[in-house]
Amino acid sequence: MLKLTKMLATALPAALLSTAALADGETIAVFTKNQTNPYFQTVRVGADVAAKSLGAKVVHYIPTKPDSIPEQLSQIEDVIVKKPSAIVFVPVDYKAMVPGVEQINDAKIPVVNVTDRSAGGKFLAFVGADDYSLGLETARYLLKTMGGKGNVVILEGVKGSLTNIDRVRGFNDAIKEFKDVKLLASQPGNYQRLQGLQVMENLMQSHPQIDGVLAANDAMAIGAIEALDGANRKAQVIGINGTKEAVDAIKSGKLLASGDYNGFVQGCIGTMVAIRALRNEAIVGEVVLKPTVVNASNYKPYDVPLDARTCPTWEEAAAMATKTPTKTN
Amino acid sequence: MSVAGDISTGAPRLHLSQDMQQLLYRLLAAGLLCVALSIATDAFFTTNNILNVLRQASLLFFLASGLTLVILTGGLDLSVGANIGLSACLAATVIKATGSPVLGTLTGLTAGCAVGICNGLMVAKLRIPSFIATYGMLWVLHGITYYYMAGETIHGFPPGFRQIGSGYFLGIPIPVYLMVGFLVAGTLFAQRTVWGQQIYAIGANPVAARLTGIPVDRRLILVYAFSGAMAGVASIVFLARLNSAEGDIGEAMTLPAIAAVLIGGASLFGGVGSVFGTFVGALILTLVLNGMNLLAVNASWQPLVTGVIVIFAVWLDMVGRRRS
Amino acid sequence: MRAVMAKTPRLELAAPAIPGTPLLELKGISKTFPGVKALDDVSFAVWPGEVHMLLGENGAGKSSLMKVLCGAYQADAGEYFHAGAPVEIRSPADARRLGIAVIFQEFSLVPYLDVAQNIFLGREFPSKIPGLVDRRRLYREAKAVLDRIGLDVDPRTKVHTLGVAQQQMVEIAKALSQDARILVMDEPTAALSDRETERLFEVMRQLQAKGVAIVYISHRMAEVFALGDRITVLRDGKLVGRALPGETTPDELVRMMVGRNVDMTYPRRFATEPGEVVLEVTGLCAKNGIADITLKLRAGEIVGLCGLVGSGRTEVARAIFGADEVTAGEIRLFGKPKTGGPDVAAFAGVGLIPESRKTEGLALIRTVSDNLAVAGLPKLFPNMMFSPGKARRSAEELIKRLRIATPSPNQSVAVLSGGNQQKVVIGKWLAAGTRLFIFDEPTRGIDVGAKSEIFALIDQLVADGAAVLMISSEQAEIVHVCDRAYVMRAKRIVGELGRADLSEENIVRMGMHDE
Amino acid sequence: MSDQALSSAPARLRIPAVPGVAVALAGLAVLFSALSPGFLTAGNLSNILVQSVILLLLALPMTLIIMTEGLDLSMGAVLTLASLVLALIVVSTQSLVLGLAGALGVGLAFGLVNGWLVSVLSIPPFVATLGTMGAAQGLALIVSDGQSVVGIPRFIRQVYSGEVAGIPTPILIGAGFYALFHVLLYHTRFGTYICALGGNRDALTLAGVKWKRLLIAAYMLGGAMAGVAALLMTARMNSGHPTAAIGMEFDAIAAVALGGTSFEKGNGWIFGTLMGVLTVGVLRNGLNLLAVPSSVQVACIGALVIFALFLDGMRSHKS
Repeated sequence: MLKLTKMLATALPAALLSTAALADGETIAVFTKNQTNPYFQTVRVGADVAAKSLGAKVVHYIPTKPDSIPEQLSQIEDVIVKKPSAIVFVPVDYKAMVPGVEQINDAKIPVVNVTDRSAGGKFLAFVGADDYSLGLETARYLLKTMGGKGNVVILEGVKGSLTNIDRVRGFNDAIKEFKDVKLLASQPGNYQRLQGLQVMENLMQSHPQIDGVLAANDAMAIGAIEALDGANRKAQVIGINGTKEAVDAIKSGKLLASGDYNGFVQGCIGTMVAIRALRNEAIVGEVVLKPTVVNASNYKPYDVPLDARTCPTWEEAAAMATKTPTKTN
Repeated sequence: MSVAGDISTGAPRLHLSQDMQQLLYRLLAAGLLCVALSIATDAFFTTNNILNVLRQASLLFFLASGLTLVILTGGLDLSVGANIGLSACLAATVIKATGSPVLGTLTGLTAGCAVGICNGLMVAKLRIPSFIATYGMLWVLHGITYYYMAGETIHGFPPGFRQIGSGYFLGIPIPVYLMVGFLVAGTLFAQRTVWGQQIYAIGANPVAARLTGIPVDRRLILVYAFSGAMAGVASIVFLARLNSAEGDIGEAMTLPAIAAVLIGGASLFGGVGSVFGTFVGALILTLVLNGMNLLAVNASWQPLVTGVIVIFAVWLDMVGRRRS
Repeated sequence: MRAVMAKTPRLELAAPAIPGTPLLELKGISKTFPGVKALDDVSFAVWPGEVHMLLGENGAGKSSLMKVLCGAYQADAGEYFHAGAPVEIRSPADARRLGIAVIFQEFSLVPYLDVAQNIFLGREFPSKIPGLVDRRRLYREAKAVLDRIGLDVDPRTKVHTLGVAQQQMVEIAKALSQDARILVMDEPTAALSDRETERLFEVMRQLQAKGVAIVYISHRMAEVFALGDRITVLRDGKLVGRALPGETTPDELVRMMVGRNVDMTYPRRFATEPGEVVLEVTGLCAKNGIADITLKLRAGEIVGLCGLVGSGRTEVARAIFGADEVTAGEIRLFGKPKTGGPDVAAFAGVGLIPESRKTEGLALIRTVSDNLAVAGLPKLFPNMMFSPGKARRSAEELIKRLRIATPSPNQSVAVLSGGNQQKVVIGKWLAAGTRLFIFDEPTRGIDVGAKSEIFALIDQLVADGAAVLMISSEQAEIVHVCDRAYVMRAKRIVGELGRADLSEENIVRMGMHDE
Repeated sequence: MSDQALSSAPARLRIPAVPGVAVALAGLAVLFSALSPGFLTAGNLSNILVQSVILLLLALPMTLIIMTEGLDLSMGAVLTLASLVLALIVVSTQSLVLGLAGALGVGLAFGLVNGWLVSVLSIPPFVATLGTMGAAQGLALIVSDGQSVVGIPRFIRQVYSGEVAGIPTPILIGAGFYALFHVLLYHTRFGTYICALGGNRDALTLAGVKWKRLLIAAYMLGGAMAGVAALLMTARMNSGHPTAAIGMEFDAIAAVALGGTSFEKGNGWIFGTLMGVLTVGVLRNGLNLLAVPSSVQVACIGALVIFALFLDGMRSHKS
């Protein structure tokens, strides 16, 4: 019971503030997939920083159950009731969320698509990274370091998620480029640390020699590293997302590299586009961030606490543009 | 008069020798699994893999062993997984802040235990059905943890501390020693202490237990506190193994933990079950997972296989029960 | 009709006693369960309009025979004849078709269905709209049945809100509603107050007049002779005798049931001089309704607590034991004031032997030794370490001392007879070193043989310096066993009767509601 | 206890005393109307109702199953599987009827297995349905190979987004099934027997009722409703997704318990379940309107469940 009161105590003032805030400036509703994956935190912080710099207000909507499709749909319906100025949208599932996007369109609320490219609906713009080339580049970097030969395993993410499909496709294509590299197994770790660790442990039982590990995200990569350490075995490991712990692991030489998905910048640009559109300023139609492989040589800029980072200027952002805006009204 | 002959309303708790028979039936299930796996892949029956399985089973066992006591009283604790999450995050924070693993460990255990006591109070004093009380607690804990962690992770702990999870002693992983320790302690507590006996009595008939002068409320609070504390233990080993803490660790462990207890032959109606049975249950579940990885079973099939094996194991147990 | 029957010789077996074929006749019924021969070649017949008393100790086969009658069990061997014609009874439905209705002792009621739904469970009236139940008719018919037995409750009342006696009456209504030709009753008056009992007997007489045959199981000799037209006695699953009330005596029947001579006199020697005050209750009021209870109990005394069912006796016991919350007044145990729950009372040396053994006294799914040890755990194992060996030894000792009939201490307590289960409940308190025993209806559902054993046991307890507070609805027990008795009415103590003026008449007069 | 029982005053039904769920629902409604202008609008209210329908469709049969002292943990997974099967069939055949038939088939099949495991093999419901839950999840991944199924024809969409006489179809469907279950529970033999299954099985046996079949029927009803819910879910997402409804069974159980149905003795209340579902719906909607941080929402849901049950506990403890 105490907890109840405590919760409400923290919740209601916050709520009242946020409703009050609706009065002045634009309110941007930012949808992300879950509260648990650090990646989406970087997106959220990016959005916050950008909005602050432009004097707008951000409200975050996150399913209470991680990646819950029905819940994000409900949240969209609820948000439409509140009519925010604009929406920055990371679909929990790029196909299943299309009806939600269409509802947003029907409600005439401008919306920017971030991270996962929605399979349908009208958007001001798409801001994301190309998972495929990200996977490809990072994998290449690993395989080159391995001298183009050896045994590797893949730790897949959540089956059916767009990010996972493309990243793993990238991994496999990279492996095909090196004929002396042997793919021993490709098992699912569902982007989970513990599963990454346990799957790796089990794989090590059946495969005495593993030289490289390609993990579809950093959490699994770190998990795999722990597994290797536990068994006193060495292998080069790569992850994806360029999260803080990945950067630390790179510093300490445990992790070879992490493909930078750069959620922070995605959050920034997504929000900037939304706000600029509201203010009838020029926007871009699509920004697909170039893949950067964070490694021992270039990790410095990523080794900064999130909220201390700064968004790119609009000019820099516009320079990354890969498409001009598709007119929506 | 059980004209209906409804077995599901808790088969009679059988005395030791027959309890042994029960264990044999459960061990048989585990044995079958091992044999099948060793035939299927030669990677299975190796010292390394056995130790590997044992270590993976330990986490589940820590969680399930505490849960066993709760289920013995006819209750249920759905909050253990969420409890791990919170305890781990708090412990991690303390370790980072103070640099002292001891303090951190204490924090983890205390946090876990505190949550358990809350559950106990809700069940014993507020008379909320344990299923709901702990289900509500699960959400509350997730809420607090997410709010507190804000999607961040805390990682990088002192090597000394890491030993708890990833260290070896005489070639055997530390967690395995811990598991054996808690297995013995738990069995002794349940079978060889007055409190343990009273817990069985409460599960068998709470009303009679109260009218026999057993302080039912206090014992209930005790078992939920234990369950919470074991979640604390699990969270510490978890941290030490994964070297990092997130909000959602352990989320996926609640149902497997319950499954382990039930496969171990406990009855949700209370008064029936044993810590050793739970150990076997945890072992079976882990073996299934390990086997599926070794055989590189397609991810899609893994839940299906697990489900079928859970049902089969329990059915085998029921058959054994009806036999004796 | 009586006249005719009176001519029939005693213990004659096959031939019909009266002109006309029996309404229902069972020949050579046998039923075996793993290990037990529940019924062994039992033949049994009822004629229209008679009350047929079925006697036997618990486990003698009465309930098995009942279940065979109502189709809950299928006999392994034997034939059935209904009005002379051979029939099959394979399921409850068959039995119902033959007009057989049974009133079980353990209630066959569903707590969260209402009275009407319970009465017509399985026989709901279809309404015009296919698939639905005609609720209006349901409640109409239910009301009619309730009126017939004079039970004044709304048929829409959920059964779990009714008292035990009312539930018993609903059970009876359920059976009556089937317009049974043959009505089987298992100790129907066990939970009834005197007035309700009278009402029931009235209904039975009406049915008799209508030619309904009633098979009546009872442990109360008074009832046997007051109601019975004919008596059949079972022992160990065998038919041991038939008799006519007019031509036999209680002692003879008891001998048949038990198979040996049992003296039915209560073995009580009032030798012991009352010792120091063990329990002193002053102005006790409790949440459960009792008010201003004041009583005193000395070591070596047996004090009765009597009054009508519902007068608040059980509540007093529970309040003293700490099971129900006390709101005012003081309880002094062994000279020291006592507050707190049952755990405190138990540790202080108070033991409650509740009326409903199965639900409140024992853990049925556990073994005899588990149940014997559970109360004494803190006393037996002061260092909190439990030793199965020691528990087993103390259990074996108690089993010997109390002569509990069980194959082994590891036997599940559920399979024991009522008497032996009662002994286990007493035994668990002995193990706890209890010095004040509170018995609530100690002989309810216990057969004659065991009764005197229980009383001998109680006497032994006081002889050893314990104090006993005894609740009983059987005034005879109170009168014969107790040194003193408090009489209750409407949740209060209305008087105390000393040895001198302790008589059934006084108890009834004092306890009677004045309306 | 005879003395006590007898002395217990004339019949008290459990409905009159205000149940916790009603208090919670009313309280939340007032709170949110006061705090959020958007809450008390026709649009938002129908919005809440529409969102609650799918959960209601699961909670209704769950109430009956819990009344038999059972539990069905497989519902969420079965819903998911049924949704995928429906999607696959509809995409290939363009026929709503076939699709729905497929979904119902899946539901009934799993219901049958659950019921069989519980009543015939007498495996505790918790374990039995925990196992089938895994099975359904697995099959969902297998049939879909972990991919979403898209290309659902428009007319399926209409099931969720359509309107009849200005009322959204989901609300009508929900109302229809609520009425159906009300009748089923209170006006048919089946309903009576469901209550008896949890309350006193021996009573049924003695009344000559074949209760094992009824138990199986109860679980099959649960499966069938999961099939119906699958149609709405698919229409809502305009696709089938292998993780769409994972964990929804616990929401359903919580809603049922929130509504005051107990896990013992067949003590259930269908209207309570409706209120339970709505309470959860109102809470989530209100917190979203107030833009309460997700983490706090999570905690609120938990606190609410405990709070309502706490009130019930107090009430039943008094009487």
